Amino acid sequence: MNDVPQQQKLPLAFLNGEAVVDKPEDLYIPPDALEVILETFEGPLDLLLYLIKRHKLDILQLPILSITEQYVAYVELMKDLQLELAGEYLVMAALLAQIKSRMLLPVHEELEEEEDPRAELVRRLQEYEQFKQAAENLDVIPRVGRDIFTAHALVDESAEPETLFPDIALKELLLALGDVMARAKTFEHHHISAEALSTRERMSHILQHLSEHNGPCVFNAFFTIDEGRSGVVVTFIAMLELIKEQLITCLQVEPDSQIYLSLQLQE
Amino acid sequence: MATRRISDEQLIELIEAAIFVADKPLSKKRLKETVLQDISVSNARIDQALDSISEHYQTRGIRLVEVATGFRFQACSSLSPWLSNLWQEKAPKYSRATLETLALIAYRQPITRGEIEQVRGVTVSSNIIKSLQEREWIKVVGYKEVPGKPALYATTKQFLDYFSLSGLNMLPKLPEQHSVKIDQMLNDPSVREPS
Amino acid sequence: MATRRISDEQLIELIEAAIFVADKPLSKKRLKETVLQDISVSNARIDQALDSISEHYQTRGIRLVEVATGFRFQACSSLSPWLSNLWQEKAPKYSRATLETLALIAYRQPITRGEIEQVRGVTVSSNIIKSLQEREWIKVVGYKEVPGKPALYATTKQFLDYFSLSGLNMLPKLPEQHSVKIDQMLNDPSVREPS
Repeated sequence: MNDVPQQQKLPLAFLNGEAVVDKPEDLYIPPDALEVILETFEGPLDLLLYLIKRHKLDILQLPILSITEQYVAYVELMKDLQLELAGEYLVMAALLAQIKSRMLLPVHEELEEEEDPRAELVRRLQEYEQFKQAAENLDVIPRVGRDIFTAHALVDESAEPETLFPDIALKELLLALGDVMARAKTFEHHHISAEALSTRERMSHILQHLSEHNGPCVFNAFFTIDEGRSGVVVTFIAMLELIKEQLITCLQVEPDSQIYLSLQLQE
Repeated sequence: MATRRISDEQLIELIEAAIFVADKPLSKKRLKETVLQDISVSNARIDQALDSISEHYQTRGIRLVEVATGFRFQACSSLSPWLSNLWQEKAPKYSRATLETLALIAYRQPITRGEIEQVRGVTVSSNIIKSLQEREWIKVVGYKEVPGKPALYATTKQFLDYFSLSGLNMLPKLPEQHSVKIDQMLNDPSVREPS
Repeated sequence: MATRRISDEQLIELIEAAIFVADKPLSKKRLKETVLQDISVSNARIDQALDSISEHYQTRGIRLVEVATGFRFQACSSLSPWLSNLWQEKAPKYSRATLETLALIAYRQPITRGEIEQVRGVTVSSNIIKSLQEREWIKVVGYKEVPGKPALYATTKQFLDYFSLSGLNMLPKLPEQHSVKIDQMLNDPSVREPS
C-alpha cells in the first residue's frame, strides 16, 4: 500500500472540527471517527471506489487481491466496533472473495470465451461512479432557495378565491331521497296517484314564465305543437295542478275571448 | 462591514429584488442588516432608492406599498377581480341534509321549504337553501298562496346541465311507493306551513 | 365567456400582476383559464405582452424567466450573494443518498426502486423516496410488468422548475463510461495481477 496523497483531497468527515482527509495507513481509526467515516460511504460500491482511488488506480485495473484485503479489513473493523453493518457490505465481501479465488485459478487458453471474473464488478463500479458524479453535478446546478430567488407580490385583500363546488353524482340524489322516504311516516288512509315528474317540471316552467313576464300571459302561449298530444296534456294537467294549489289564476274577460294565466296575486 | 460602495442603479436593483424575494414585508432596518450589510450606504440614499422604485411602478400592474412592518409589492386593487381566479377554494362536500333537500326539490318541484321540512321531518337550514341557490341549481319560481307566502323552489337549467339531463323526466325513476308517499304527506290536511 | 376587450397596456398590467401573485410559475394555458377567462385575447397578443414585460425588466433587479411549468419572476442571479442574507437558515443540503437517487431517476427514468438499488449497491430508504415525492420532484408514472409490479418513478416538471431547467435535455451530460475499454481489459492477460 502506498501513501501518495490523493489528487482530490476532499475531507471524508469532520471529527471534533477537524477534517478527516485520509484514513491512517495502519487502519487504526478511533472508533467514533470510523463511524462518521463509514456514514460518508454510500455502500460497498462507494467504499470500493474509495479504496481504488486511494491507490490512484483505474477502475479498469481493479487490483482484486489488495482491494479485497483492504475491503475485508474495513468490514471486519466495522463488525468489531459493532456498527450496524448493512448486509450489502457482507455480500460484497463474499463476492470479492469469490472473484479472488477465480483469479487465482490458472487461465485456460481453450476457454478464451470465459469472461474475466472482475468484469461484472468493474461494470457496476463504473456505472456507480457515473451516477455518483451525476449526483455531484446535480448538486451544483443553481436551485431555487439557494441560488435562485423567486420574486412575488401579494394581492390586495379584495381578491377572494374562486369557490370550487363539490361534485355529486345523480345516484346520490336518488339515494338521498330514498333515505328521506325511509324515515318518513306513511299515510295509509289516503290514496292519491302519483303525478308524472314531467307535470312537476311543467309546473315550474309555467311559474317561471309567469314571474319573468310580470303580468298575465295568453293561455295558448304555453302549448307547443311540436310536443304533440302528450305534451299538451302534461301542460294542461300542470295548469290545473297550479290552479288547485292556488299558485296561478285563470282569467277570461268575456266568453270566447282569450284566456289569460297570471300568478296568484297577494292580497 | 459596510465597506463596499455601489452605484445608485445597483442599489435600486438590489433593494427592488430584496423586497420582491423576501417572504414578508421588508423594513429599512432589516434591509440594512441583511442585504446591505456589507455595503456602505446612507439612509437618505435608501429612501431615494425606495422613492425611485415606487415611482417606477406607478404605471405597472403592481405597486410598492409600505405597511406596518415594511415594504412589499402588491398587485393593483383594480386587478383583483381577475386575479381572484388564480385561486380556487374547495367548498365543503354537501351534507346529507343538502342532498335530501335538493332531491326533494328536483322530484317534487315547485315545493316550499315547509313542505321539504314536512317530508324530511326536520328543519331545513337557510344555509342549505342558500348554498344551492349560489350554485344556481335551484331558484324561487313563485310564492305559495298560503299564510306567510312561502317561496316555491324549483331546479334550474344549470341543474339539468350539470347532470347532463335534457329534462327532469330524465331523472332516475323514483320507486312508485315513494312518489305516492310524498304526495300523501303533502296533501295531508294536517300539513301546515310553519309560520 | 371571452367577451371583454382590453387594451395592450391593461393586458400587460394584468399578466405582469398575475405572474407576480401566482404561487407557482404561470403557464399561458393557466393564464387563459383563470385571469384571462372572460377576456377576448389572442395567443399572439399574450406573447407580445410577455415579450414586452420581459424586455421591461431587462434593466431591473428581477427578470421574467420561462421554466418548465410556466413564467415566473426571479431575482438577477448576480444579486444572489446579497439576497441570500435575507434568510438566516441556509437552504437545505441534500444527502448523497438523496442526490444519487434523484440523479438515477432523472437520467434513467422511468426506473424502479430495485433498479436504483442495483446501481447504488445499497437499499434505498423509503424516506428518501417519500421526501422526493413530497417535494413533488418525482412521481409514480406506472408499474413495471415484472413480479411484484414495482412502481416506476420519473421526475416531474416541478423538479425542472426547481433547478430552472426548461427540459430534461438541459441536465448536465452524464459522465462518459469507458465501456469499450472494459472489453480490452478483459482480453488482455497482462492486466491480471500477479498473485
